[in-house]
Order: sequence, then structure tokens, then C-alpha cells
Amino acid sequence: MAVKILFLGPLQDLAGAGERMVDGPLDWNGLIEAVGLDVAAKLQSEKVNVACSGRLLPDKSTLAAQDGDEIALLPPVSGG
Amino acid sequence: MAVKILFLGPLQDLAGAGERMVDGPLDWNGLIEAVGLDVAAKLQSEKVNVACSGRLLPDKSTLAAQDGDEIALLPPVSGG
Amino acid sequence: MIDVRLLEKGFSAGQALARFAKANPGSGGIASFVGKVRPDNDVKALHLTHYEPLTLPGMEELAQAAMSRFALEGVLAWHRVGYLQPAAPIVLVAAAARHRRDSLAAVDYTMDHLKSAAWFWKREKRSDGWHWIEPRGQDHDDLARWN
Amino acid sequence: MIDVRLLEKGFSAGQALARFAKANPGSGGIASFVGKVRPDNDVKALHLTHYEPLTLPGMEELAQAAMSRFALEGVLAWHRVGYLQPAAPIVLVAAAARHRRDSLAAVDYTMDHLKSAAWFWKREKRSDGWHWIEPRGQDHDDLARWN
Repeated sequence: MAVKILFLGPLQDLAGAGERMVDGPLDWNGLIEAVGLDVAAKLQSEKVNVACSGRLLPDKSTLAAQDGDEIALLPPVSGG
Repeated sequence: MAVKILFLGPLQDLAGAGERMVDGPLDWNGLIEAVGLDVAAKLQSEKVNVACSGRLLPDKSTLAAQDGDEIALLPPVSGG
Repeated sequence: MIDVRLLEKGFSAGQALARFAKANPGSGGIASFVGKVRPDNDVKALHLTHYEPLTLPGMEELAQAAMSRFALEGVLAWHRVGYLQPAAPIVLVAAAARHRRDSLAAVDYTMDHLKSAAWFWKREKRSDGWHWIEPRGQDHDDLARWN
Repeated sequence: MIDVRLLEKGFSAGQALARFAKANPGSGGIASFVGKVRPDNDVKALHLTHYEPLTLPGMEELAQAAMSRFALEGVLAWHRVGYLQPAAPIVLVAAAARHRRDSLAAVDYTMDHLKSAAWFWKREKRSDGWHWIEPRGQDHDDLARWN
């Protein structure tokens, strides 16, 4: 078991993959370190939302993912 | 040949018929006399429009219908 | 593309919209409204009368006005006349545009004008006979939004 | 009646609207909007991605919000995901109501929220490859109208 990180939309290009498995547990600082510099920079902006186990986090810095959880990184949605 | 007067919408109930033929030529005063008291009262209100030969009259008191013309009396349209 | 019709018989709004979409292949969006005879209030039938020399030309002018006012690629306005059963469609308006807001505003505009400025008179048959439908103040308020 | 779907395959807006009308027989009017992949700007294909645990629940909440905010009898919101060809329908929203203005406003409201507050990411394939579609300021302005 591990924590799955999903990179949605344009974040998958920055991450170089749609998802990545990392060892749990994982907090906000652990997430920043795990995603690489490019995604980390985006993640630290207000516009990227974080969901854990299918729930949007009102404050993403409170992240506390356990093994088996799925973390989704959600950039601003497309207009168009 | 004569002038045909058409009573549209609820005016046909007041007139007792959908149309009436009268001798031409017919001006505004002639129309008022030709349509009966009930329709005349409505006609003198601003809300009833008059068309002659398929054209709406900007000022209905300028009516000048000739034999063969059709005069349409157009009450307010239904919302609903 | 302007498609304006006065219809003596019933029509399928779904089929009309499918054809309208095919006729406007370049549009990003199509907004529409279909109005039906309300199957309530004890209404047995609706009778729609019009004045041929004015009604259809008036609808065509209205469609042209919508084309001029909004950035549209096409507009459709179909209206029934004659006798209608409850739940039958009375009116269908559709607008094809590059941008969503234009198409929705054009349908809103066209419906407001069809309701209170087009030459139709309606009466409905209830259990106690036929009743003319009066102009509604709300419709005139709706129309005034576009002035 | 709420009918919210995420669709992996193409659909016919005309057929969907015909069924929606049958499912809401008591409504006086049905407004709708269908948005298509624009067949211009050198676009070869559109790819729509979503996040399943949030996207469908979010659309269902949006449909409920439209039902609460406007006097509706039914609302439909269908959205495509996956790969789409130019001119294919992306989104269909419909609202059935007793009164015309409610149905049109509900479609406007639902589309504005689907455009800028629903969990979809789009990219389009042009002759030089895939490009993500950025959020548009206009969409956020449209959304702010409802606050």
C-alpha cells in the first residue's frame, strides 16, 4: 500500500505522468517534496485545489494522507 | 365590391361576427358608425390598432379605405 | 439562416432542433425554448388566431432584429395557429451562435417579443366554455427590458 | 426530475430533449442549450478529462442548486468526457418550468457554472499538437452574476 497522487489537467504535463505512488503517510510538506519543483510551484498558488479520498480540502495545508488514500491535484478548470 | 372589416380576437365576440362588408369608401368616422357601439367604444381606445390592405396605420384616424380594401381591427394581443 | 413558420399542424420540437443544428454546423452553441399548452387549469383546448398579412411578416422582422442585435448564425421561430390540445407545442424558438450568451439572450429576446408584440390572439376552452386570454402586465414588463 | 450524466460516447441532443419533454409533461416550457466542439481554429479534436469522485457529484449538486433557485419541474445536465470530434456535442442543459423566464434563467445559470466551476479540463489538438485550454476571465465574470 502507498499513497497515489493524481495530476489532473495540465499538471500531468508538468509532472511528466498522470499519477505517482509515494509512501504514506503524507502531509502537506511531504506532498510538496514528492511532486517535483514545477508542480510544487503551482501547488503553492491558491488556484490549485487538493482532494484526498474524494473530498476537496478546504485548507490543503491540513493534508494528512494515509496509505491507500488517493490525493488529487486539481488546477483551475478550463473555460472554453 | 365593398370594404371588408375584420374583427380579430375578442372583437369578434363584441361584433357578433368575424367580418362585415360595408360600402366604400370608408373613413375613420364611417368605420366608427359601421362597427356598432360596443366595438366603436373599444376602437376609440388607444389599444386597438387598425390595418388597411395589410398595413398597420400609424394614425388610425387617417383611414381612407376604398372598395376592395380589407380593414383589420386588431385588439391587444394575448400574453399567456 | 432564418427559419420562420406559422404552422397549422403539430410539430416535433426535437426533430426541428436536430434539423436546425444540421443547418448551422459552424455554431458553437444552440439555445432553444419550446412553449406548450399547459395541461392544467381545467383547459380542454387552446385556439390561436392570427392576421395573416401582419403575423408572419412581423415574425420575420423579429427574427431579423434578433440576428442584428446578437451575434447569431441562425434563428428559428415556429408558431402554431389553430386548435391545440393540452401539452401540444405552441412555439419553438432557437438561436445558433458562436458564443453561449448570445444564443441564450436571443431566445429570451425573441420569446418576449412573440409573447407580447406578435399578432396572435388566444382563447382557451374550459368546462364553462371559451375564454379569451388577456394581455398580461408581466409580458409587457419582460418586453420593456430590451428597450 | 433531475437527469445528470457524464457520457463517454456521443449523444443526440434532439432525442435527449424529446425524452426530457416526455418526462416533464406538466411543464409549460422547456429551455435548453447545447454546446458543440467548434469546427474552426484549426481544431482537430477535443479531449475532456475529469476527476470522477468530484465531477459527477458536483454536477448533481449544481442541478439541485438550479432546482432550488428557480421554480423548475426538471433539469437535465449531460456532459461528454473523452475524445470528441469537431461539431460533436459537448454539453446539453435543459430546464422544464411552468414559466418561461425560470427555464431560460436556469439554463443560463447551469451553463455558467458548468463552464467555470465544474471539474473538467480540456485540451485541443491543433496541427502543432495538443494544447490545454486555459480558464477564461469572461467565464468567471459570467459566474459572478449569480452571487
